Amino acid sequence: MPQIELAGKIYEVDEDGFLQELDKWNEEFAEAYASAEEIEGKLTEEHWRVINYLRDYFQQFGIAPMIRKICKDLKIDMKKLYELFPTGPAKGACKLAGLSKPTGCV
Amino acid sequence: MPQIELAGKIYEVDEDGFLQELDKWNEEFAEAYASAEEIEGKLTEEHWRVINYLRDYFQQFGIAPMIRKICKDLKIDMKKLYELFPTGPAKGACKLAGLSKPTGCV
Amino acid sequence: MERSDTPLLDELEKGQWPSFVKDMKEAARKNPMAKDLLKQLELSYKDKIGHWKHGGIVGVKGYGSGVIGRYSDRPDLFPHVQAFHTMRVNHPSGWFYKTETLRKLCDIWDKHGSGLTNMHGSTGDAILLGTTTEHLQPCFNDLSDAGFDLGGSGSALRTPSACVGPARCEWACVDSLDLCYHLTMAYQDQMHRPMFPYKFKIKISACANDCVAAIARSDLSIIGTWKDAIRINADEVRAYAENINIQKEVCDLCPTRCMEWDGNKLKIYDEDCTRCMHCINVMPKALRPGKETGASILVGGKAPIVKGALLSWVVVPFMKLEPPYDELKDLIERIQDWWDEFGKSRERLGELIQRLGMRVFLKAVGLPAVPQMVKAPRTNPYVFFWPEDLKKEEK
Amino acid sequence: MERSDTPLLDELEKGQWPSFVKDMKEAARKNPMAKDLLKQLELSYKDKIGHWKHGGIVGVKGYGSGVIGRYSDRPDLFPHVQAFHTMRVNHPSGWFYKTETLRKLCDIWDKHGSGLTNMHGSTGDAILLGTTTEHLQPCFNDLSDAGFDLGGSGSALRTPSACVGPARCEWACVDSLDLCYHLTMAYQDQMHRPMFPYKFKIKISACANDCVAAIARSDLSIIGTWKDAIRINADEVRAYAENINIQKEVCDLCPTRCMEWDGNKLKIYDEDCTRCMHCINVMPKALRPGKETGASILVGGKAPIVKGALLSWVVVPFMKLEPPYDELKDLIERIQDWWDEFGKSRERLGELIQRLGMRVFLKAVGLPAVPQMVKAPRTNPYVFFWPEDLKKEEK
Amino acid sequence: MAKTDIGPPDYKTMLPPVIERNYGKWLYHEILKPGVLMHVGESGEALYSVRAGSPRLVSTDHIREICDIAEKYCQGFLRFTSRHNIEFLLDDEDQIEPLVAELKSRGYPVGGTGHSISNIVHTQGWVHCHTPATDASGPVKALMDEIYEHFVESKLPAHVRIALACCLNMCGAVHCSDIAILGIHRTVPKTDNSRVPNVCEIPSTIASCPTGAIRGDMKNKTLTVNDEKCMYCGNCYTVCPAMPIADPENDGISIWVGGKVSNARSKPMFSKLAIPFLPNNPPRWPEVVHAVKNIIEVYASHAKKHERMGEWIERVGWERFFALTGIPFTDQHIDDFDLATETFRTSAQFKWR
Amino acid sequence: MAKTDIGPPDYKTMLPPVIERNYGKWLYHEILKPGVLMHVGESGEALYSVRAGSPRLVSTDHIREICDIAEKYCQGFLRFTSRHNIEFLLDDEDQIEPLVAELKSRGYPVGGTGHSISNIVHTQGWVHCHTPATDASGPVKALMDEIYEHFVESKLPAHVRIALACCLNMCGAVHCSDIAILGIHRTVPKTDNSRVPNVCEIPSTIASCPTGAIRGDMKNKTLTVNDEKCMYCGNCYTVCPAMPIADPENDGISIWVGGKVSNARSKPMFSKLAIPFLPNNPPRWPEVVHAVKNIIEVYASHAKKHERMGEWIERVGWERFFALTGIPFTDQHIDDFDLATETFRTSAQFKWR
Ligand code: SRM
Ligand code: SRM
Ligand code: SRM
Ligand code: SRM
Ligand code: SF4
Ligand code: SF4
Ligand code: SF4
Ligand code: SF4
Ligand code: SF4
Ligand code: SF4
Ligand code: SF4
Ligand code: SF4
Repeated sequence: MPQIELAGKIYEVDEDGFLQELDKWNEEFAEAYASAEEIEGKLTEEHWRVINYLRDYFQQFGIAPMIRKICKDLKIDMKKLYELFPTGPAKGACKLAGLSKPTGCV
Repeated sequence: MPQIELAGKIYEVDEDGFLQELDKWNEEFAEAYASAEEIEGKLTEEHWRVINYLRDYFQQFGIAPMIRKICKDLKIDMKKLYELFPTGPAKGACKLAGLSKPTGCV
Repeated sequence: MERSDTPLLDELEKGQWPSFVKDMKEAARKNPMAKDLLKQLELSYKDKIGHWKHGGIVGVKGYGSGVIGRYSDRPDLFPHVQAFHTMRVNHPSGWFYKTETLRKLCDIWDKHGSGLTNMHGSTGDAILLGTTTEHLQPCFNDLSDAGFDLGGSGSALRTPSACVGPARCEWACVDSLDLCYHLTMAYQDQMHRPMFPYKFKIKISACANDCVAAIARSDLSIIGTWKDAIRINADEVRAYAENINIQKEVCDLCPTRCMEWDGNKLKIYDEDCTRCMHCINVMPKALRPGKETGASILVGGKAPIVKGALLSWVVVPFMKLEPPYDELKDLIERIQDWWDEFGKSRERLGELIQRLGMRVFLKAVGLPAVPQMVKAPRTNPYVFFWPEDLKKEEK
Repeated sequence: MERSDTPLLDELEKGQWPSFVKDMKEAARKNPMAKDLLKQLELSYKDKIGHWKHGGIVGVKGYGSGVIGRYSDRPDLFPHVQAFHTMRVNHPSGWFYKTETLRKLCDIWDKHGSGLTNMHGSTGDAILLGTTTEHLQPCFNDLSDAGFDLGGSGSALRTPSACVGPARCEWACVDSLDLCYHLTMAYQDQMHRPMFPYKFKIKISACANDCVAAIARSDLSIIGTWKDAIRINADEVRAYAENINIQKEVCDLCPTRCMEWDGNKLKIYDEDCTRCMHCINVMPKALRPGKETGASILVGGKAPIVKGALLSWVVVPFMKLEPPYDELKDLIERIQDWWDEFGKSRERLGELIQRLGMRVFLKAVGLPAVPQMVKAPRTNPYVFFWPEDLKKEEK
Repeated sequence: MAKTDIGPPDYKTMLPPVIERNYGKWLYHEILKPGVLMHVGESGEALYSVRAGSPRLVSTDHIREICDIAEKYCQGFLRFTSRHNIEFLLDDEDQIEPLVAELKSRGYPVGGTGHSISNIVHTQGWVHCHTPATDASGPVKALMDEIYEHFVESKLPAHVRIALACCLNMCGAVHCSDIAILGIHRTVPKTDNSRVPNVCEIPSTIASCPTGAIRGDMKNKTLTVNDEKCMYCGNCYTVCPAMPIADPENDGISIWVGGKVSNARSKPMFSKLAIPFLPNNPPRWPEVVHAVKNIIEVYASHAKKHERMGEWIERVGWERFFALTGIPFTDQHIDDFDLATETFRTSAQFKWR
Repeated sequence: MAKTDIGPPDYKTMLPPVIERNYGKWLYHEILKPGVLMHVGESGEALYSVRAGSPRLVSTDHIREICDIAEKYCQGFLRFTSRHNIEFLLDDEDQIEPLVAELKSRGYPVGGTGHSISNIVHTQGWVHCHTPATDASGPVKALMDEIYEHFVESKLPAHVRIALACCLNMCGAVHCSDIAILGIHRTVPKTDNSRVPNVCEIPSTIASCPTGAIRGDMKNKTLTVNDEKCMYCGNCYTVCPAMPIADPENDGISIWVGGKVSNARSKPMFSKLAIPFLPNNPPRWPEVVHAVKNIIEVYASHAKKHERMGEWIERVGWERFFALTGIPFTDQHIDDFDLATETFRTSAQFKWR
């Protein structure tokens, strides 16, 4: 299993960089991974809104939310979402949020 | 609603004699009703085995058991059942046991 | 003229078709139950709603079925129908009667009941319509003495019925009447003492015209057929040709188009014939079913409640049917055992097969899968394999 | 002779049909990825099992789709296919190419990928088979510079496709190519940024022959048809009669039997014609579709997973289809909105309609119920009434 | 005590001698005229059956009248048919005409054979059942009066079998009739949760609902219907008296067409919805009578010989059926139960009308 | 940065001049010989298309070779078909023969038109996908070698469309093919509950199972498959990597027949199960090739002209199909999924064989 070192810590990830031990997730992980997902600079409050939403949703329902739901609940549109996470919500946002790799719909 | 007096107590029953307030059921009710259901003499231990089984089952599952189940669980056959309750399990036994009027299968 | 109590129903005495209102009035003249029934029905016509209470469980000693309990919801207005139970009297196979038998039934019913009947109910019983709880046992006693017995009701075997068959029909491929009688007698217990998950109906039509609608309304439908060739009387074919257009009315309507008519001779490719009966129906003098006769057995037919209506499904394409019908009875019992074991309360056989799968049913009752069982093989790839189908590997 | 590394695959170089193994070897000669792919495939042939890991989510900036991630489960043996992602390149409508365009594609792929492709994938994309994660963005940049874009993947609109239509086919009732291009351009966002409950496919066949199998594999299937009469060239009919048996090959195979041929003149009862195309197919010189053309819109087609395969269902019997296709786009958007609102994750449009009922769907998207939508009306009596259907009584 | 389980009278004791002699050896039959069948045996002997219509709901006196007639002409032998007609069984050809004459004079229609409309199979309705959405005998009588000619004559393209059921239980083979008349409710049952605990089995009631519209609370012994999911079948009422569903203003009748049972030519078919709702309008249900007559007339003038209602519709298409009868097509015609998708049009083949 | 959302190249820029001129104004076509189509416009101009077979999995060099040919004969214009064949587009009739000759000499089969077997639509298999139960390109190549004559000649009763999908996802229109070849698993997925919590969405996995065979425990983050209810579709693996299903010994191929897509004559139809299982036997899958050839041969010798596989089977009956092909009928042929009852025989009409 590949490993990745971020901000001095070692994480087990899969080939796509998705965390393989979800309980190891922490904010530094997200912060440190951001640049790999084409996010320039530090994560903003808006990034965190999305990330926290994703984590809450995942904790509550065991799945990643559908895109429409993210946009509705957070009152942002797709364009904005891709501005925040240029590699898209499924790849970028979920990865940073430490969700299991989506096979569904995000 | 018709009423019936058995062993000195008054019970609400429907036209078929089924108890309309199931919580009013008691052993005297069964005993007193037996003759109306063509049972000669007092209820025997075997009668009570069936009645108690029906009541337990009803309390647990909210329905009367299917005949096959009665026979299997109590290890008696249909003939025996009709000997005990000449008007049949649905009419005779359930009525005495104070179950709601079966619409299903007994 | 006296003002009628039943102005609405009176309207139904008019017209050419025989009127049930006339019969009700006839009975009402001498029977108070019939009179109150008439009046209650008038009220229903006025209110556009039925006036019977829900359900009713009444019966006769030793039986769990045969009587349908019924109570008026306006006993205040119609005291004579406060209790008004129906007795289902098992009919003689094929609904054949001698008048003396019928008269006995009438006399008993005038003595104990409303004097109104249905000849017959749609399951096939002679329906004695309306009596009180007190009269049930005495009425039954009289019926029994006169040689009658009750039919089925509740979660029991229901009164089997059969088309007129060999008694009058030249196309009968099985003795529907004898078989019906035989099964009725063999299964008295199942009929009178409900013990199944739900009702179970058997109907027998001696050919594919299905004159008792077996396929549509019986859990076990027996439909006569034959294995060999249609018998052709060439002269009679030519005689028909004088009056009908054989090409258009017969050949072109054959579902498998397996007939050829050259204006003189009719050729049937019997291996393609699906024995639909059409050609025989149109030319009964010229064509007859083959000689190697028997029946197809179908299961699962029923009305819509709960999971939707079902037409019966072929499970045995061909079975010879001769007394004592052991093969058939064996099968019936295997089927009922399985259903009884796995069926939920109020689940018909067809619904159980629907729920557990035909393959599970076939295995349980020991019938081999054959293409005749399906219109077409499955389209979805959700195929189960029995463990024994798989190559066993060392793990 | 050297012992081959790929004895099993070598067997597939034999025979007359062009061999994919030859192509793989060709590519393998100059490309290490192709070489490892070949070797890994040989291992699969030996082991009878695939050697790719599950899934993979990779992509290019700004897009959520267009790339299928893939990783070898034996990177130890085949390091060059450790990552081996597929890029789906949106094809030009109708799969028309100038060679210069194709050559550009080849050059880009030789630069960035394995040199292997599928021309085309079964949704219709040009599939560039296998590259590394690092190459994805540069490859996309080169593609974009050369005028290409990616197709759909994931829970997005998938690359629409269309039959050759008016470009070459005399039967085209709508401009399938233009419509396909138009929709593709209009819905770039839906294609590249997945936001639906699941995939959504659009396919367009310009007549009922359905040469892109639209009805079987698209959520929205557009099938050309006409409203007026088949155009008959009587002379050409007679010319065909020299070579074919018009009665047998044409009239008798017409599904509605709405044609009459008297050996000289062909009469079509167009009001009975269901525009199946058969007669036109057999006699293309003699018969042509009518002039009042448009398309039927069908929805719901899909492969078996999860609830079983579906063929699309007619929801608009006839729609004129001319640029800018506003009526159609309006409908598509209403449909997608409804689906997006009520669909569960991984629930295709057809499955949602199945779950909530056609009547709910029709009401939501504002389409009137017409008999063309069904093979036959319902048989079960489980009929809902909208509140507005009921007479309102005072309570 | 009365003997039990003796079974019905043995049919063999009920057969006229000519049947006993030719039992299983009939050769062919002819319909001599509407209502009169001749069956000829291999022996050359003939049996004549004269079929008379019956309201089915008959009094004992009515039965005695039938007996009188049978004794006068048929040595006391008769039978009933699977559609509740009466058949007088004769072996003497000369008795046919006098019998037919007497039947007619007493008001018995003679017919129902061949390409006619035979008796309407029906059920109890307000006369005896507890779940009806309409009456049975009444609409049947009103309709038979109007289509009487089709019973006593035989001038339709093929048999037309009509059946009526007063509720969705569909006692009878209503669901496979050329024309089915079906009583339906249209409003949700009104649950009386004060009675539920004493008179209803909660799990059985939940299980009774085809669409899963009922939720139950075993603790508090209550039942709740999700109005949106309820299609008023009334099955919950069958098992739970505390859920009455009858509603005088909204109950009524639906019309179904194109079913059949026989295997002749086409396979057995279910009837399909033609008219979702017609009002209950006793005593003569004019809307129902009119609607059924219209369907019969359109069928009679368009179908080919031997073509049953459903076979005709299948040939010309449902689009055409609705166009010809003028019946409006609605979203209620489109199935939305379990197998609904099987009825959706999965092809570009259809007619414009 | 690269431009996004530019869409595909405009097809209008890809059309040869003869098409530009006659776009939407074609009059009729003729199949000059297998693989060679002539389309004539209202203008009188003709377009010739020469169709060549392709393995679909092609190298860039292969594409360049095609380009070379197209430049030599077709001014650089060509297209691919919806079944992945290559079509060379000419306006000069004289170039047909030289082109065909060159194609043949380079090993390109010319054909696939009219009543032939065109290219087999297929999928990735072991070449690129993660869920295959068999390879795709391999069986296709092995089979096309054996039925090559039916591509280059046009001697069948009608079109025969064959498709292959390597798993139940059925990429392609496999489910509506005259003959469908489908990779199937036959054993239950092996759940690795140590990975489930980190790599699987439990609710999605449960929802993915068509037969409801999967139970999930949200607390402990585990999944359990009820073996009895699992029919090995592999959909759970698609959403949950911790449920691998591939099984070298038990994976294999099933054969389906009688589907079609066109509306010509009969309506579109699904393919139906013919052979539940044949082993994976690389590199040439002899059992599969043999089975498909047998079906083609029986069809070819029994069907009438213009009759597609499914139309022929519908006419003669599935009883006859099984009898003629010698394929054993098993309980697996009988549907047991959601709409199963619609496939059961609800009539007494059938053949003995
Ligand atoms: C009397 C009769 C109608 C008639 O007027 O002819 C009848 C009357 C009733 N039927 Fe029936 N059924 C009658 C033949 C049928 C048939 C036809 C047949 O047997 O050929 C069917 C359709 C076939 C079938 O069984 O599928 C039929 C399908 C039902 C159903 C549907 C449920 C099911 O799927 O089984 C019910 C509801 C129930 O069982 O709870 C039902 C229930 C009833 C009840 C008992 C009402 C109830 O919910 O408890 C009716 C009693 C009416 C009364 O008060 O007199 N009845 N019932 C028929 C029996 C007479 C006889 O014994 O000859
Ligand atoms: C590449 C392609 C097959 C091919 O070799 O041509 C393909 C390949 C895959 N398909 Fe497909 N599908 C491809 C056309 C189809 C089609 C045909 C079509 O689009 O016309 C279908 C049937 C039509 C339909 O959508 O219903 C199809 C139905 C599926 C399904 C079935 C689930 C469903 O939507 O009902 C899945 C499973 C899924 O989505 O999880 C699937 C999933 C997949 C995945 C992504 C595997 C997976 O489970 O994640 C495959 C990736 C293979 C790989 O690694 O390269 N693929 N897939 C086709 C796309 C190429 C292209 O873009 O041109
Ligand atoms: C008497 C009866 C059987 C019984 O045991 O009671 C009977 C008797 C005959 N039927 Fe029937 N059928 C009888 C109910 C049925 C039914 C059941 C029903 O209607 O509920 C059917 C199935 C109806 C359906 O498909 O929906 C039925 C479908 C047939 C057919 C096929 C008709 C068709 O073309 O679909 C024939 C053949 C024919 O008439 O050409 C037939 C033919 C016959 C023959 C000619 C058989 C014979 O050779 O004796 C009998 C006289 C027919 C006539 O009336 O013209 N019988 N027949 C039933 C009379 C009912 C009545 O009073 O009208
Ligand atoms: C080139 C192509 C369209 C495209 O955009 O690529 C095409 C082109 C033509 N099709 Fe097609 N069809 C094409 C795929 C299809 C498909 C889809 C498929 O096979 O996946 C179908 C539906 C197949 C099915 O029903 O399963 C299809 C069903 C037809 C039919 C109806 C056949 C039938 O009788 O069922 C015709 C009419 C005919 O050939 O008589 C037809 C006729 C034609 C005509 C004659 C139309 C015309 O006038 O130009 C074209 C030449 C046919 C030939 O090959 O003999 N085309 N045609 C496709 C060639 C595929 C290939 O390489 O073989
Ligand atoms: S089902 Fe057949 S055998 Fe029985 S009466 Fe009808 S036509 Fe005669
Ligand atoms: S019985 Fe039916 S299938 Fe057989 S030959 Fe006669 S019409 Fe044809
Ligand atoms: S679908 Fe019709 S219009 Fe399109 S290519 Fe095929 S035959 Fe021509
Ligand atoms: S298009 Fe089809 S339905 Fe119309 S006339 Fe031609 S063959 Fe008949
Ligand atoms: S159809 Fe319904 S209402 Fe009529 S008798 Fe049967 S159960 Fe009663
Ligand atoms: S009436 Fe029928 S649908 Fe409505 S709640 Fe009762 S059982 Fe369910
Ligand atoms: S059919 Fe299955 S295995 Fe084959 S490419 Fe599609 S998803 Fe992959
Ligand atoms: S393989 Fe298919 S049937 Fe089996 S558990 Fe997984 S999803 Fe369910």
